[in-house]
Formats: sequence, C-alpha cells, structure tokens
Amino acid sequence: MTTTDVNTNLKTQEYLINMGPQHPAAHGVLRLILTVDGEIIHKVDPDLGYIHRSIEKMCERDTYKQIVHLTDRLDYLSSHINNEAVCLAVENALGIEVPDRVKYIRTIMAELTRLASHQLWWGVMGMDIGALTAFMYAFRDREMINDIMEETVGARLTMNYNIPGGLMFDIHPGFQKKVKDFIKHFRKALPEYNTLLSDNIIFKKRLQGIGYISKEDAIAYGVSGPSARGSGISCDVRKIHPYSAYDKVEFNEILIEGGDSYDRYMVRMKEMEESMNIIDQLIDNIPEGDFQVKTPALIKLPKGEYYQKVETARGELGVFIISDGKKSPYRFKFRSPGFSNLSILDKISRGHKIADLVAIMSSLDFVIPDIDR
Amino acid sequence: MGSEALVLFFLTGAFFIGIAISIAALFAPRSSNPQKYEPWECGMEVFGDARIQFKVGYYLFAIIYLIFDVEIVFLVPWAVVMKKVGTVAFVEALIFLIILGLGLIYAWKKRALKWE
Amino acid sequence: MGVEKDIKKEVLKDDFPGQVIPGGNGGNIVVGVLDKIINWGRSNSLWPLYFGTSCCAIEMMQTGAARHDWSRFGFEVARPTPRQADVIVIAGTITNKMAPALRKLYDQMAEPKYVVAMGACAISGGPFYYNSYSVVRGADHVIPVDVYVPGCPPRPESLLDAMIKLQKKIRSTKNSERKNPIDGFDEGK
Amino acid sequence: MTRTELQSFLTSKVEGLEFGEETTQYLTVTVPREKLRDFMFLLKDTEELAFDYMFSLTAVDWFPKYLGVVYHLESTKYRHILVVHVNTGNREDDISVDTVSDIYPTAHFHEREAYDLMGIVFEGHSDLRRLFLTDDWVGHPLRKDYVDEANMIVK
Amino acid sequence: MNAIINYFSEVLNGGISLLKGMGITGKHFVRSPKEIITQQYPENKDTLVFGERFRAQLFMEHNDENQIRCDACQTCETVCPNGSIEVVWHREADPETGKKKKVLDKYVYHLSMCTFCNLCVLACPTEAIKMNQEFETAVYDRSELTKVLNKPGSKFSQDFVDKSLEK
Amino acid sequence: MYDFSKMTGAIHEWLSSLMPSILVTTIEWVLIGVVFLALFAILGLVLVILERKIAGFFQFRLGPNRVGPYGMFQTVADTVKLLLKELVSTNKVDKFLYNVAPFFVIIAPLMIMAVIPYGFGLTAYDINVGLLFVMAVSSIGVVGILLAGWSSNNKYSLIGAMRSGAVIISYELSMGLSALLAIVLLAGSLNLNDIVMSQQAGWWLFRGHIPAIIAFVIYIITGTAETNRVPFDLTEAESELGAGYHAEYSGIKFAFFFLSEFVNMFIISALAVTIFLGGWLPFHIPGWEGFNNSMNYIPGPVWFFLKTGVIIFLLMWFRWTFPRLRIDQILTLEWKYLLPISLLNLVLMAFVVMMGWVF
Repeated sequence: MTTTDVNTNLKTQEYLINMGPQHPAAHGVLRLILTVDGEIIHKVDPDLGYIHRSIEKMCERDTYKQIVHLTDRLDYLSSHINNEAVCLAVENALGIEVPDRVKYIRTIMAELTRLASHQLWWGVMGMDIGALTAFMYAFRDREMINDIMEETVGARLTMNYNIPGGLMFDIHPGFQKKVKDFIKHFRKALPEYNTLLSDNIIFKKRLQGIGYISKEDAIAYGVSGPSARGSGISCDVRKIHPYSAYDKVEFNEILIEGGDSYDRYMVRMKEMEESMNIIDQLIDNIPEGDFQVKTPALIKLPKGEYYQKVETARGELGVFIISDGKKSPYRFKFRSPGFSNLSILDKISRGHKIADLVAIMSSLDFVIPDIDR
Repeated sequence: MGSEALVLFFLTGAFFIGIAISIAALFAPRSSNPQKYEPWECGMEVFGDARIQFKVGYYLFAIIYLIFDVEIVFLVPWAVVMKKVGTVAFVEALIFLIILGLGLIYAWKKRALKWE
Repeated sequence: MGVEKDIKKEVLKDDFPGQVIPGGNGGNIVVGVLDKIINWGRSNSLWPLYFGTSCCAIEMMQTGAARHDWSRFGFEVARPTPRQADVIVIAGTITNKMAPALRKLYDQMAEPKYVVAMGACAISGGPFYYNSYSVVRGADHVIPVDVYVPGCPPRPESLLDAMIKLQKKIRSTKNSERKNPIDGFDEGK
Repeated sequence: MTRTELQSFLTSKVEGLEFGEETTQYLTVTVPREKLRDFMFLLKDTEELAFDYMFSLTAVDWFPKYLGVVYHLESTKYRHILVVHVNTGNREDDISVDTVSDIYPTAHFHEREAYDLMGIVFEGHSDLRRLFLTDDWVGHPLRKDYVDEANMIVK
Repeated sequence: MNAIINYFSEVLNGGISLLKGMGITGKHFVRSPKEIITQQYPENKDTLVFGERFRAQLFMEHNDENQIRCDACQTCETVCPNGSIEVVWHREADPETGKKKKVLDKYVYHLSMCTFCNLCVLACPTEAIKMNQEFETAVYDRSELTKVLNKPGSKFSQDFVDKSLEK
Repeated sequence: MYDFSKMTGAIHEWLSSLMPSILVTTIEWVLIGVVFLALFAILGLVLVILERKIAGFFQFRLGPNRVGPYGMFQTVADTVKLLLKELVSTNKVDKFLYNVAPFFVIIAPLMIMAVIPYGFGLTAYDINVGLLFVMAVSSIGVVGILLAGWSSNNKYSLIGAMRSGAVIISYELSMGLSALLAIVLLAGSLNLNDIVMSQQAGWWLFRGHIPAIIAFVIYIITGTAETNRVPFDLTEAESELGAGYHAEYSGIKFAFFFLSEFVNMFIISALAVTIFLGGWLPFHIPGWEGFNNSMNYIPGPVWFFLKTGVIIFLLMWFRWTFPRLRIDQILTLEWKYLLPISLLNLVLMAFVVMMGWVF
C-alpha cells in the first residue's frame, strides 16, 4: 500500500460565503466573497466600497487647508501622518521650508501615532486570533497616547494638527514629560506583549507559515510598509526618501526575510521599539523656534504635479496633487498602502482555511476607509 | 433514586425550556418584515442554500474515533477489576493497548490524521 | 426656543435629501410596575452589534476598553449576529452601498431593538455632507435612530452619556404602546 | 540613474516620447497610447532601468480633451522614479488604454478603480468590474462633468 | 530517537510558553485592585478633566451686557470644510458713522456636522467663537443639534473685541 | 461527616407518614426537579457574572458594577431581557430540528448534574456506572450543537457545527482514556460516590504519582475542548464565524446555548473535582491532626463548590489568556499528542497500580 493521501478522493461542493461587511474580523466593512470548499479557501474576491466616501472628489472642491482634515478620516489610525503628507506636498509645491521645530514635533507625533496604531493592531490581532485580553492591554497603553494627543492637539483620534506651513498649535508645556513617561511605561509593557502573544505556542502556530508573500510578489503587488518588510524588502520611506526630521535620527529599518504572517507580526512588534528609539532621540532636542510659518490665507499651488510619499503605520502613503493654479486641486489622489496590500490577499490566502484568512488579514493590517477612500 | 431519575430530569429540563419559550413567544414584542426571515450573512444577500455537500475533513476521524471508542469501552471493565486481578490483567491490557497504539500509528502514517 | 425652530426649518428644509425616519417610543412619564421590571432588564443589558464602519469604531472600542469600560453597565457582550443584539451603535459613515446592509441588519434584529447614531457621519454625513456622491446623509434615512451623539468622533464619555440617555429612554417606555418606529414607514426593501 | 541619464536613455530606446518640463518633481514622460505596453515592458525588464515597483496609478480627467492615466514607477534597486503619462483619444467614445496589470499585478486593482471612478477602459484586463460603486451606478463620479443631483449636494 | 525528543520538547516548551502567558494575565489579576484604570464616568463628572485644548463644541462668548465679538464677517463660514456654520445677517446703517455694516442675526451651528477641526476658531479675526468642552451632547432628536450660538438680542461690540485682543 | 441521605430519608419518611405513596413520589419528584432547576439556573447566573467580573480583573477594568450591589444582578437583568426578546428564526430553517436543539443542550447537562455527588449521600441518581453515564450523556449535548448548526441554514452555523462535531468526538477519547480509565484503575469503581470515598486517604491527584498529574492536565485540556471554551472555542469563533452554531438563535433560545456553555463548564469542573480532587472531601494534610479536624467542620457541599470554583477559575484564566487554535491544530493536538500520551499514561498508571505504588 502506498501512503497516498486518503482524503483526496472525497467529492464535495464549493460554496460562496460573505465575510463582511458586518463581520467582527472585517476590520470595519471589508466584504470578502469567499469561495470555499469545506473550510479551505479557493478564492477571495474583495468587494470594496462599503465605506467609499468620495474623498478624492471632495478634495477637488476644497481648499488646501480644508483638505487636511479630510485626510484624518482616510486611515484614521495614522491620521497625523496623513495630515503630514498633504502638508508636505503643499509646502514642497510652494517651496516653503518649515522650521526645525515643526519637523521635530511632526516626527515625534508621527511616531506616537505609529505606536498607537501598532498597539491597536496588536490588540485587534490578538482578538482576531482569539486572545481577548491582548485587546485590553493594548488599549490601556493606547489610552496614554490618546491623552498626550488630547493635551497637545485637542483631539484624540482625528487630530488635524498639521496645517500647511507648520502646526496648528505649539506643543503643550507638559508634552515632553508625558511622552517620556509613556515611553518609560511602554518599554516595560512591550515585553509583556511579547510574552503574552509573540512567544505563545498557539499564537506562533497560528501564524507561522501562513500567508507567505515572496519578495518578488511583494514588489509586484506594490505591498509596502511592515507587510513588505516582513518579506525582506527595504521599502521604508523614512529611510529612502526622508522627510521631516527622519534624516536627523538614527533608526533601523526592520527587515525580516521570512514572509509569512508571523514575520509581518514581528516586524511591527520591533517597529514599536524603533519608534520609541526615534522619539527618545528627538524628545529632548526639540529646537526653539516658530511652530508655523505664515502662509497666505488662500493657498494656490502653482500649476503642475506634486507627489509626496510618507510612511504611515500601514506602509507607503502617496499624495498626488495635480494643480491647475486654482485654490482647489485639479485632481487629488491618495495612493493608500492598504489598497495595494489588499490586492495580494487573494493570492496568499488560497488554500488556507477560514481561520487563517482572519490571521492573514490581521497581519496585513487593513484599515478599510484607507482602502476605500 | 433509581433509574426513574432519568425520566424526572428529562421532564424537568423539557418543562424548563417549554415554560421559558412559551413566555417569550407570548409576551415578547414582535415585528415583521421580509428581510427578517432571511439568514444572517454579514448583512448581505446569501449565496444559495446552506444545505450543501460540506467537506467534512474529519470524516476519517469519525471512523477512527468509532474504533477507538469501542475499544475504550472494552477497557472500562478491565480498569474496574485491574486492581484485583493484577499482573495478568496488566499484561493482557498492555497487548490490547499496543494493538490500539499500532492502529493509531497506522492511521498516522496513512495521513488519515491530517485535516484538510 | 422659537427662534431655533424657525432656523431649523430654514436650514434643513430644501437641501435635505430623502425622508428621515423618526425615532419614536419612550418619553412616557408614568409606567407600570411590570413595565418597570421589563425596562430595568432591557435597559441594563444592551448588547451592541459589532457594527463599526470607520473612525468612530475606534472610539467605540475605546469605550469598551479598560479606561472607560462600558461593561460596568452591562454593555460589553458585543454580538456579531443581529439576532442576539439589542442595539446598533452606528459608528461611522454609512455609504449608499452600505445602507441596504445596515437596513437588513436592523431588520434582522429581534425586537426590542435600539439604534445609537455615533458621530457626525452617522447623524448627518458630517464632513461628507457636501460634495460627496456616495454618502447617506444621516443613518436615520435608513433606520430609525433613538439617540444621536455628535462628535467626530465623540469621545468615549460622550458615547457613555448617549448610552445612559438611551437607558433613560427605555425606562420611560410603556411596553403596551411600544411599536417599532419603522412599522408603517415602508415595507422593507 | 539620474534624471538626465534616464531621459537620454529612454529617448534612445523609444521614439515618440514627450518629456515634461525640467521643473517637475520627477521625470515625467508622456507615452503614445499604442506604445504603452512595450514601453512598460522595457521599463521593467531592462537591467539598467529595473522599474519594478509601481506605487501609484492615477486616472485623470483632462477636461475637456481626454482622459489620462498617470503611472508612478520606482526601481527598488536604483531608487529612481519615473512618471508615465498616457492619454486616451477623447473623453466620450475612445476611452481605452492597454492594461498593464499583467506587467505590474498591483495595477489590477488600480485599473479597476480607474475604470470605476473615471470610466477608462483597460484593454486586456482580466476582470474589469466596478470596484467601489454598485454595479448599477450610472456614470463615473471622478469625471469633471459628473453630476448627480440625487446623491450630491454641492456646496 | 531525535524525533521523540523533539516531540516531547515541543510539548514541554509549548506548555511553558502557555504558562508564561498565564503568568502575565495572572500577575495582572492579582495586582488588579491597584491596576484597574477604569474611570467611572457618570460619577466622576465633577472631577473629569480633559486636556485643556480638547474640543467638544463651538460656542460664542457673550459678556455680561449680552455683547458678542462676532461682526458677521463670515470668515468662519467660508473656512469651514463641511458647512457646519451658517451666518445669517443683514446690513444696517451704523448710527454713528452712517456706514452700512453687516449685523449678525443668527449664528447657526450644525453640531451634527462639525468635525472640530478648529479652522473656524483659528480663522476668526475677532476671536468671537471658541471651542468648549461640553461633551455631553447626545440628544434624542437630530434637529436639536442645530444650534443658534448668539443669544437673542446680542449685539456686536468693538470694545469687547479690543479688550479681549489686548489680552 | 454528615450523611445527607439521612436528611433526605427523614424527609421521605415524614412525607410518607402524611400521605399516600403516589403523592409522596410526586412531591419528591417536584422537589428534586425544582431544586435542580434552581441549582441549574443559579449556576448559570452566577457563573456568567463571575466570568464577566473575572474578565474585568484580568483586564484592568471593573466589569459589571451598576446593576445591584457590585453588579450582582447584571445577569438577572440579562435574563429578563432575553426572556422578553423576540424569537426570530429564518424561514429556511428546519423547524423541528431548530426548535429541538435547545432541549438537547439543556437536558444533557441537567442529567449529568443528577449523578454528581455534591456531598455525602447528596446525589440525585446514584448509579454504579456513573462515569460511563457521564461520558455517554455528555456526548448528547453535542448533538444539540450539531442540530442547531445544521438546521439554521446558515453557512457560518454549519461550519461551526461541523467543527464542534469534529472536536468533541475527538476529545472524548482522551477524556475517556485519561480521566476515566486512569482513575478507575486507581479507584476500582465507576460509581462517582465510590470514587470520592476512595480518596479519603488522599486525593488521587496527589496519590497517583506522575500519571495522575498527567491525566489531570489532559483532563483539563480535553474538558476545555468539550465545553467549547478558549482556546478551543472555534465553534463560535467570533472573529471567524460570527456567532457560529447559534448565529440564528435569538432571545431565550440563544440564552439556552449560552447557559449550557457555562453549566457544562461547571460539570467539567465538578467532575475534575470528583475524580481528582476528592469531591466533597475536606482538604487534609497528612500529620496535621488539628488542621484536619477543623477542616472537617466545613460541610462537604462547601468543599465541593469551593474546589469546583478553583477549577472554573482555571478555565476562565485560560479563556482570558490564550488565543484560539485552528481546527486542524486542535485535531492534531488530540490525535498526535494527547491520545498517544493518554495511551502511554494509561499503561503507566496500570503499572503503578499493579505494583501497588499508590500512597
């Protein structure tokens, strides 16, 4: 007798099943139409647009200062970085050089945002895999960042702190101390995260070998951010095309060669440490100076095309402005990281089980409004 | 109490559920519209019926389970008297368990224990 | 507040698309003893449906998380299926594509059911009220809303405040006169 | 490769390219519609260019002349960036562009998006359906002349 | 033999990792009386302090004489990205100079649409509007969210503007 | 030790002196029914609130604290609400099976509760094959889950039900081998009361050497799986299947599934206590006579529920720590790890018993 697989001869029926838009693991309202046989996924067909809010169209009628607040609502977990992208694009187009103080504060804020985003991702990832307490631990620490934001920015989530030409307010006097307190706290909390989930055998087994992205695929599908770095591709915009104060700080680009879900997970976990290092380097050295430069009340960009890349918590966000010289852009396009990352979902989840799909989705870290815009 | 306890507990349970369901059926508010009676599938129209030839990846598990379960039942009386009978029972059961273990190894090697 | 009433008409009259489904129920001052018991149960065990579409969902999670902890009120048993949920917290924008799904979920919920519209988008479309081609201007065009919480997103305390107000509303409901506000509004879709 | 090197290299390989002004942020090149696929293959497969990473695909309505697609390409090896423009014949009936989704798989979704919101038809795309909007949606909302009185309140 | 050792070491290491995880949660359980960070919202209303810049609602400052600083210039209305401010005004001749000036009738604020982006407050030349922290804004009827911010009979006062700008 | 059968006997005799035997039997039946229903319902209510409170403490939060003192009546409020919630079912369900499923999941645990000794002589149904009976009836509960999932005509339910079938039949093997047989070897009886009495000299967990400890660990793992709790909660697996097998149940029908999960947890813990931890026997430390005597004053049922509480807490601790396993991993764990280890353990235990190495 040969040791052939005895399971292969059973005839069964493929069926379609909706996952989302209202589903606990849909991370919002992503709808996936799954073609499944038993529990094995044969095809994933994402159906987007359940949160398509026509932000690009709206931008064509707004002034540049107004556009900034819309970007909060794109990828709401990296709202500050989205704001920054628009502001940088406008500043570059106008040829404005912002003061160093602004650059430093923006960078610190961006890294805090990244931390908050990764914390939330970690919590939700835990929840998707079934560890409910992880969620609460993450939110405890996230709440501290929210407090910092609330004090300096005045909002907890959709911050709208950047304006073209600088920042809306100067930092709050208590900002530096609070940030340092948080970093001190989080340096202790992060190892707990690792003990609770990263080293947990169940968690490892659930993620290792699941959703493998090869290096070539990642580039071809335009995967960016931590998801690509989990496949060993150097794609950190902060390193390659530095903006704000990233050329003034030393940090490592986390690269892990493996390419499966666990590697993507670990990239984010290590990125949190890097973010803390970046903040450490900057927080005591914020230079004195203005927190904004004067811009005209109604900004008009010169005719032309402007592209600005930034690294959000999810990957490379591109802001593409085509201006015809009027007060509103002619065309405003967001190249959102999630959109490209989503396009590889079908390829990497085929042949896995439904439970794996949830893990893969978590490891790619989607924010649906970012994809749908 | 004797075996009539089974009847008693069956009746108790049935009574409990019956009362609760009838209270709900009688006094709960209700509303009706066509969409209410469609299966829930994340808020979308369902694709087809759920009565499908579902791939039961553990079909073989069920068969192996059956074999093992029956054999465990054989072990139960042995376990009860093991203390009294002693070595003979141990050796006999050992042979039995070895065969059982061989069966498991066979299934393992045939990859019947691989869920797909 | 006569002035304000006029303004509302003035401002909301013409450019408001569609028809708003009114929220209904509640507001009775005298309720019977049995009603009190029933309402006590209902108001203290509002199980929300997992329904977060965008930014507000994060604040909703925050409300559920340790700092604000809505489990104190017994709201923490979030149900994924509408059959077992009591309240939809519409946390986020409702788009034209999502509206039928929202309606379906609402319809599939078992009575009694309540709706909280959380955040500007769910109340009126918020930042997407003007110039957007795909956003429903207020979830109350789709399903009846009991409590509105403005904010973009509202902070967790605001949401808790809204939930407490919803509890108040439930407690002032006469169950014999209770009806589903959507009944008679349209025939479902 | 620097910008000027890139420009001279491309001019030597392909005819009919129009380069943008010197002042643009990245080197911008307009490709004739027929040559798009060949050009893209050239960009991707040539060893010296190695534009393997398409990070953005934008559909633009150059009202009232034609619709256009803007491709942003980067090389993960050399880190140079090229912007490729391609235009359709007009805005009404000649609105097709060859697909590049087989060259750059990421374009698969981006092209569906462009089809959905701008109405550009990508010839040879394997699965050109609406992505964001419902199938029964009329019109393509990102076009400049799009009006939707039922859904859109213009401020 | 190696396989068997691996088999058992996997079981052991797996078990240890699980126990470590339980250690973390167990530690927090034991320490929970100290570590609980829950704020009991409705009871702590009086002691609740938000960041001083936190924005929850737009309001218009009135002084004791029912004067406001808003001269109906409509800057906020144009600057607002989502049209949540509507300034209703009429022209009136100034009794002193005789020049026709804008006079505020109603300052309509749609709280239901506001995103608290603070652009209006920044843009206001006379600092007439501010953000406050009244966050308990939930209502049963959506029309209650459309507010008139100026009190009836309020008047624009240049003195009031000067006084506050001096500060 | 107070023999509760004396008390029940006294009640019986008192009743018999008052009325004819048929009436006595009826009254006794009603009494027993009411007592067990009350126990069942109280267990459900208490365990649910306990779980929510404990979850809170694991997560830096308070948990329910508004309804009644310390939130004690939270579950009562939930029950009132669930009782008066509309019963919705789709028009595609298999009506009969859909309605009959809750009966399975409630009656099976109720029947198991009948054979558990809560105190000396405090068993409703003292059956000589108690353990076998428990194993047999507990698998009936699965039928309820399978029926619920299949009849709902919802694909998520179907997947959940199929998973539950796979898991529960698999884990019954290890449970039988480890818990049943290993301890039956030691105790020499299948009667739960006898098993408890056989532990007077010391609990089997301590007296049974390493094999008993291994058996206990395996029993706890399989018990968690049998009750569909984290890390084996993949029948409901919120993040994957929505609500799983009970997705189409609303109101009180859903409450039955909810309740049965918690009562099953109690049963698993109660069995663990009965088999491994000496049931209602007080905690004794050999040699400490004074301590042991004072322990004897605490009544048996108190000991029983105390020990059960500890095991329940352990299960809750699992739930609030671990991620969920995947279906194939669960089956791998059972068939490739637990089952071989149980078999080996059984041999080891038999050897230990044969050599008389038990303390």
